Amino acid sequence: MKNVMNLQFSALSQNESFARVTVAAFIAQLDPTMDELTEIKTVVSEAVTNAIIHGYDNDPNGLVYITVSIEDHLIEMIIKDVGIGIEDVEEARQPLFTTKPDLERSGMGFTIMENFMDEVEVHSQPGSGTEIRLRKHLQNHKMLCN
Amino acid sequence: MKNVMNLQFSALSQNESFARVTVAAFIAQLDPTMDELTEIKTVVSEAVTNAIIHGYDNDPNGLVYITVSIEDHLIEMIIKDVGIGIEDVEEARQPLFTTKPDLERSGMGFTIMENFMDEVEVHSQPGSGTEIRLRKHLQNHKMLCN
Amino acid sequence: MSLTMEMEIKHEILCIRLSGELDHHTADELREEASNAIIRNNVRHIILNLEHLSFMDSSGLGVILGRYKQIKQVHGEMVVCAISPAIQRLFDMSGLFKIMYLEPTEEFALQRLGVA
Amino acid sequence: MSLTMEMEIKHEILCIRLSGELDHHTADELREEASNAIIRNNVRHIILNLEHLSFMDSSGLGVILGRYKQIKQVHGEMVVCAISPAIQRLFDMSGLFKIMYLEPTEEFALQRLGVA
Ligand SMILES: Nc1ncnc2c1ncn2[C@@H]1O[C@H](COP(=O)(O)OP(=O)(O)O)[C@@H](O)[C@H]1O
Ligand SMILES: Nc1ncnc2c1ncn2[C@@H]1O[C@H](COP(=O)(O)OP(=O)(O)O)[C@@H](O)[C@H]1O
Repeated sequence: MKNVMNLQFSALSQNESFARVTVAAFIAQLDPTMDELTEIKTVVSEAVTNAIIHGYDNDPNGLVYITVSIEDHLIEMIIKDVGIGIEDVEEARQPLFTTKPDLERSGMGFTIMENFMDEVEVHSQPGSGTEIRLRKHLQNHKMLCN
Repeated sequence: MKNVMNLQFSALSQNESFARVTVAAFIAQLDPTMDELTEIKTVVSEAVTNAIIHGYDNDPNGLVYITVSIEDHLIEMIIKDVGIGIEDVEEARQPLFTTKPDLERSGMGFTIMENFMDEVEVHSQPGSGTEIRLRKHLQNHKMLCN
Repeated sequence: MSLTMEMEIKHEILCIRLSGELDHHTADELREEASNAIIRNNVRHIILNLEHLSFMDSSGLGVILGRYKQIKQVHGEMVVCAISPAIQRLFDMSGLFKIMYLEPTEEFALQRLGVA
Repeated sequence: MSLTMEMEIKHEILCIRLSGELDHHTADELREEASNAIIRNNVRHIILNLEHLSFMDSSGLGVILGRYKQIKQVHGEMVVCAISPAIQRLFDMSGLFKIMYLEPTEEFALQRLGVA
């Protein structure tokens, strides 16, 4: 059975851990492994942090949007902001590339998303915002249960 | 500083615990006491359960809507469905009143909400849904900190 | 976090030990299991041990009241024990202690029912 | 769940022990505290003990790299120890172990720096 949730929250850094906990609590229904849970939480943290510091430049009036849908062993997530957007998506996805070295950003956010998920799509337009679409198939046990 | 979150999810009973965990994780920022946290979780559970079983008659295509905003020591929550609505709100709020005794409902949901929150408003219209507005001021420590 | 149920039959008493969270979702499981155990084992009394129950809402009250009604038909009694202050508040609000007993431990609950 | 930091100075080494979660929110706190400790105590080397760190993301990599750059200016070294497999994957992806050392325990980290 398909199960869907949408979450929106203020672009405040204290909501990063809230977002991780919420997504983890939702996908816990699929009985993921500890590794899978950690991967999902890390990816949520990356995309939400980017929305807050890059998309909204830390303006707490911005809203971060998360949609998660689960069905069988497939997790689909959309993490979105309506902030400044990305000029050159291909460049942004390069490992170690960052436009905010002064904030000690590592430039590893997109690289981590790509490593931990099966699919990562980035839709962005300067001035209107950024939408990250992520998919992951859970492994093992779920396959045995079906 | 004000912090706001909105959550929507499928009207599935396994999302009742998800809703409790999510709201608890959000208000944890206010450093509530264990008692306050339990009261909020219980109230969320009551209103979400009502939306699922009464509002949507267990149809998983229905969506439950939660908004939580926190500022200083005040928590405001709105828990909403766009389901069947309530004919007589005053009657529905009576202790032990239930329209589903066959499902072993206790009729104590509204009574618990009233006991655990400072304010409970019920807005409902048959055919268009039910919106519960809840407010609670956290006590103690927060007052000392400000 | 879901509900775990442990059931044990002692004489004509069904001991139900719950741990985890009792809400609408898990109340359905409890109704089914407890109802079957009552019928199959000719149970007369119920002892409900809530020591390890970390959460309960009004759906919990409903399923407990449902089991109470079930054993009332055979003139049985229900004893609730080891209840947390948070959950006791729900029982107090609903007046359930006017019809069932409250004891601090399973030991005392057995004594209340004239066993042990 | 937030971040707890314990700092200790041994010779010219700053030992930082982290527990909890290191993300963008808590990385700001760590940068501030560690940066000040390095300047005030004429620190040359850093040992970063991650034994009790339950979560880290790329913001953690950023603040760690920032402290590495800080002590490189005084020709110091950085040793990371007691790292979980999940967090080690992040370090491996970023290539940070090409510039800093990894040791299983604080004891070994001190030996690596020629102390103890
Ligand atoms: N939501 C976003 N809005 C605007 N720009 C973004 C967003 N996400 C990423 N970017 C851009 O992509 C770059 C690379 O992102 P990432 O790999 O996560 O590294 P970092 O966050 O460390 O800079 C960022 O520096 C930023 O310029
Ligand atoms: N969201 C809702 N939509 C429609 N009817 C509702 C809703 N919430 C409550 N009700 C009505 O109010 C009655 C009392 O609710 P409550 O006090 O929570 O007790 P219970 O859920 O045990 O029936 C319900 O039986 C139902 O008829």
